[in-house]
Formats: sequence, structure tokens, C-alpha cells
Amino acid sequence: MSEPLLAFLYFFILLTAFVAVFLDDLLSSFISLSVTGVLMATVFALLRAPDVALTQAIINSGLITSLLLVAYSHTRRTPLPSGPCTACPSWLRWPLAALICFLLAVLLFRGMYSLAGERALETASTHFLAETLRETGALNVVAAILLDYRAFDTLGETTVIFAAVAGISLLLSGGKHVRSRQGLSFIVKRGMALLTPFLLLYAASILFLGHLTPGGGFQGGSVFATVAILICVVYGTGFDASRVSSKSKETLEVGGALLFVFIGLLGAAWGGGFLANLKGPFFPGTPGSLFSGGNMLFLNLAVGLKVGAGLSSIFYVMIKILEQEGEQ
Amino acid sequence: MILFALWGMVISGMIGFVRVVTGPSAADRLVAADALSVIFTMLLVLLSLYIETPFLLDVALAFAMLSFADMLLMAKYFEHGELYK
Amino acid sequence: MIIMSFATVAILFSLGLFTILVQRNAFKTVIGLTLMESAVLLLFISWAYIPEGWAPILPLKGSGVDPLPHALTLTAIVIGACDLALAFAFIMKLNGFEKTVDVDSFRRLKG
Amino acid sequence: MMPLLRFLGSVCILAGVFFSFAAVVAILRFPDVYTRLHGGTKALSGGALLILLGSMPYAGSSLGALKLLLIAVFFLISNPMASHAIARACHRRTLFKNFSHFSSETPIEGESMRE
Repeated sequence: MSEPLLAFLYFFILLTAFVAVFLDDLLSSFISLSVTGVLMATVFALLRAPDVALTQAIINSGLITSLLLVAYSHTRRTPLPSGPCTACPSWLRWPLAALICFLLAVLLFRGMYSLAGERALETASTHFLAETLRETGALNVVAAILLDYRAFDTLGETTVIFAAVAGISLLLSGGKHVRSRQGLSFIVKRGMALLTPFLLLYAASILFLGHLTPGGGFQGGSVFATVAILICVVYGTGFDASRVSSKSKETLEVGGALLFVFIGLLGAAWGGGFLANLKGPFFPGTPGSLFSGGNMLFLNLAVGLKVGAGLSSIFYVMIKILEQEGEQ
Repeated sequence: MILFALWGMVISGMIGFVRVVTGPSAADRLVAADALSVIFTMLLVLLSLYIETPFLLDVALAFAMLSFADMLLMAKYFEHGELYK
Repeated sequence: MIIMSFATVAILFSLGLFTILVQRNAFKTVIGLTLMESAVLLLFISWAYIPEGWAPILPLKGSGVDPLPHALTLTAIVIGACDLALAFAFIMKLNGFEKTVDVDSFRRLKG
Repeated sequence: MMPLLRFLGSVCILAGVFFSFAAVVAILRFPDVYTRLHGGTKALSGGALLILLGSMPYAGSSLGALKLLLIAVFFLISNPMASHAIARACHRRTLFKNFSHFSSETPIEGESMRE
């Protein structure tokens, strides 16, 4: 296996992390943060985890960097904080913190070093790898774990997203709906008109093939939200609000959650317990085909609706604040 | 041979990162970020050939799209900011 | 090979903590938070790696890698991204009040 | 037939890596933003295209080759657009503050001019 390549990637991650922390200019620390995220995705791919690599690549550059840039351009006019720290003398703050963190690093490494025994598959993982095709009909073992063996946990995760979306729209609400026509230049608008259907098609393919190839509800929903951001950015928020109004985004989001719970109740009504897959009314189908994972396809659709609508409403609220500030 | 190409892309990624750090103005950092996103997509493509898992091509395409979205976001919302020293 | 990833995890985690302790800019605190979170993800995945393993997609060419930590990491990434989005919203709101991004000035806000 | 394709593919990949390396060095060494943008994006698009086309015979299945072609098409559309957006943002921002040798051309009256 390529040990030196992995070692160099680890070194590159640490380098970008140091730059992201110690550089005063905010833009370069954001870019180095997104480079750290991409290198993380590359390392995950090298460590044979394509599902996690896809999620990390999408969430890091689709969600974290975009939100960071929007929040940063909102605070562009405020001066950067500098000068002596008011709480405690700065000579005490730097060396003390450095000492504490160095000790923490040594302790962490010591603890992990003692646990780094010979790695073998535990009983649970061997069961998953062996039985997934028979018990759930899905090919992607990680999606099978997420959507069939631990589907209730995924329901909890979608409620976390629901709480985050509600919190953000509550925090940044207020202010009239801005109908700004101010978008990017003409070439980018025509180009986006050419490109948007293919982006949506690719997002749908990630969403619906979640149980066969790496992908699933969250990743597909995030790509849908990114397309929503692109439309907001390129054509201006007025264009986006008139196409998919925020009311319909909320109904889509709540609809996704209700679909998830309905599928669970359907399994329970069939006598197989809440969110039961093959014990419930769903059939496994031929292993490689689209309708093969029992209720996984519909669960992915529900999660995708929820995440896509939720994240795009987050972006719309944040970009609306930006447009308002631009108007004054 | 593909490992050599992988090493080439990682080193060019490192050099591109130097421009992100030393770029005098935000515009240079934008340019370097655009170049880095292309280089890391190529890194993911070559990686998917090197370890023979064809699923990483989805990761590369998804990452290419999303970094393109970030470029447009940066280009737009930095117009009214201090972009060029 | 596992030792390298453990060293990276330890350094990344303590670097994130150092950023939160020292930096005064609210954005740097969020960057420190992101670094700590990705360090934990790296720990999960490097623990799940088995030297001659293949990706856990079923027509397995050989012995599979441990799929359980992958599922946990997926949940961790999504939830981590959600609370970062909330952190950005807080920064935008606080910047609306205080007109600055300095963490010390946020302390004066009471209630 | 396949070894010939793989040989041609490896030549394309190495050429692509060389072009990417040249593009990155161009970004590092050129004097100001516009030349860096010009050099970086053009050579990098060429390098990326060469790597993608060169790695088609190495892709496992024909589906993999189709995905590589998809990525190449996406690059052909999105890369020029991204660099256009950056150049335009930079151009409208500077409004010739620092460029004496440019002709006194008035800035482009795009519909979204706000200053």
C-alpha cells in the first residue's frame, strides 16, 4: 500500500491546518481550511472509505466553505480585532495555552498508541459484511447500516438538521423579502442555464443510488442545496424566490420528515416493528437494480428532500441578509 | 506510472498552496483556490485508478461541482469588498 | 502506518483547541472547531482500516474494511456541519449587534 | 489493442501532469493577477483534460470511462466560467486603479454595474 503517499498527505493536512490557524488574513485561512477538508476526503478515499470521502468532500466544500464565505462577506466592513487582549495579559495567554495543548497532544498520542493493537474484524462487522445482501438487499454496506440496521438513528439525525434549520431561520429572520435582480455577468448566467439540469440530474443520481454506490440522502440533499445556492448567487435572490418560494421549501422539508415517519409506521403496521425493512411490506428485489433495497430508496428520498430543502432555506436566509446589507 | 502522476499532482497542489499563503491580494488567493480545486479533482481521479475503486469518480465529479459553486460565490460576494491591493 | 494517523489526530486536535483558546476572531474559533471535528473523523476511519481490506461495497474483491465506523463517521460529519452552520448564524447575528467579530466584545452581551 | 491504448493513455497522463505542474508554476511566478489567472486556468484546463482522457483506458469498466468523459465535459463548461467570473470581479473592482499601460477603455457597462 502507498505508505509514503499517505505520510505526505498527512504532512500536507497538518501544513494547511497550521496555515489556517496562524494566518491573520481571513480569506487565505478559509481557503486553507477547505484545502484541509479536501485532503481529508483524499485520505479517507485512500483508507478505503469512499462513502465517507464523498460526504466529506460534499459537506466540506458545499456547506462549510460556502457558509463561511457568506458569513465572511457579511462581516467585511468590520475591522479585524487586534491589539492587547482585555481578559488576561497576552504573555500569559500564548505560552500557557501552547503548553496545555502540547501536553494534551502527548497524552492523546500516548493513549492511542497503547490501543493500536492488531486490527481484526469484530463480530458485528463480519455479520454486516456477510449478511447485508440477504437481510436488506442493498449492496452498499454502510448505507445498509445507516438506513436499515440503525434507521431510527438516522431519523434522530434528520431531527438534528431540522433543529439547526429552525434555529438559523429564527436567528436571521426579520427584514423584508429582498427582490434583488443583481446577479453575476451575462456569460455566467447563460452558462448556468446550460449546466443546471445536469447538476440536478447528478444530485438525483447520488440520492437514488444511495444503496448501491456511495451516496445517499444527505449527500444528494446537499448537492441539491448547492444548486439552490448557485441559482441564488448567479441570478440574484429575486429569481430564486419567485421560482421556489420559501413557503414551498418549508413544506418540502416537513414533507420529507413525514415521509420518513410514514415509512416507519408502514413497517410497524405490517407487524415488523417501526422502520422494519424486509420484515415489513417491502420486497428485496434483484440485488443490483434500482428498487432493490426494500424501503431504502424511499428513506433516501425522504432524507434527501429534508436536507435539500433545509439547507437551501438556510442559504436563502443568509444570502437575503447579505443582499439587504448590500442595498443600504 | 499512476503513482508517479499522483505524486506530481500532490506536489503541484503544494506549490499552488504557496500562492494561497503568499498571495499579496485576495484576487491572487481566488486564482490559486480555483487552480487548487482543479488539481484536487485530478488527484481524486488518479486515486480512483490507483486503488481500483471506480466509486471515487463520483467523489471527483461532486467535488468539481461544489468547488465551482464556491468559486462563483467568492467571485460575487467579494466584488464590493477590498479585492485588489 | 496507524501510528502516523494517530500522531496526525493528536496534533490536529490540540491545534484546534489551541486556536479556540488563543485567537480572538470568532471565525478562527469556528476554524478551530472544524479542525477538532475532522481530527476525530480521521481517528475513526484510520481505526477502521485493515491493511488488505477493500471498500465495503458488496461484490467484495477480498476481505472488507470495517464498515461500522464509516456509518458513525457519516452521522458525525452531517451533525458537525449543522452545528457549524448554527455557529455562522450566531456570528452574523452578533456582528449585527456589536459591529465587530472580536470574541472578547461578545462577553459584554448579557441575557 | 488494450496495451496500445494503455501506452497512449500513460503518455497523455504524463503530459497532463506536466501541464498542471507548469500551470501551478505559472501561478507562482507571473507578475500580476491577470497573467496569473490567464496562465493558471488555461494550462490547468488543458492538463486536466489530458489526464482525464489519458486515464480512460485505465478505468475499470466502460461505466468508469463514461464518468471520466462526464467530468471532462463538466470541466470544459465550468472552468472558463469560473475564471471569467473571477477576472470580471477583479476587473470591475480595480477599475484600472493600478494599470497605467491599459488603454483608457471605459469599464464594461454590464447590467449589474452598481458603482
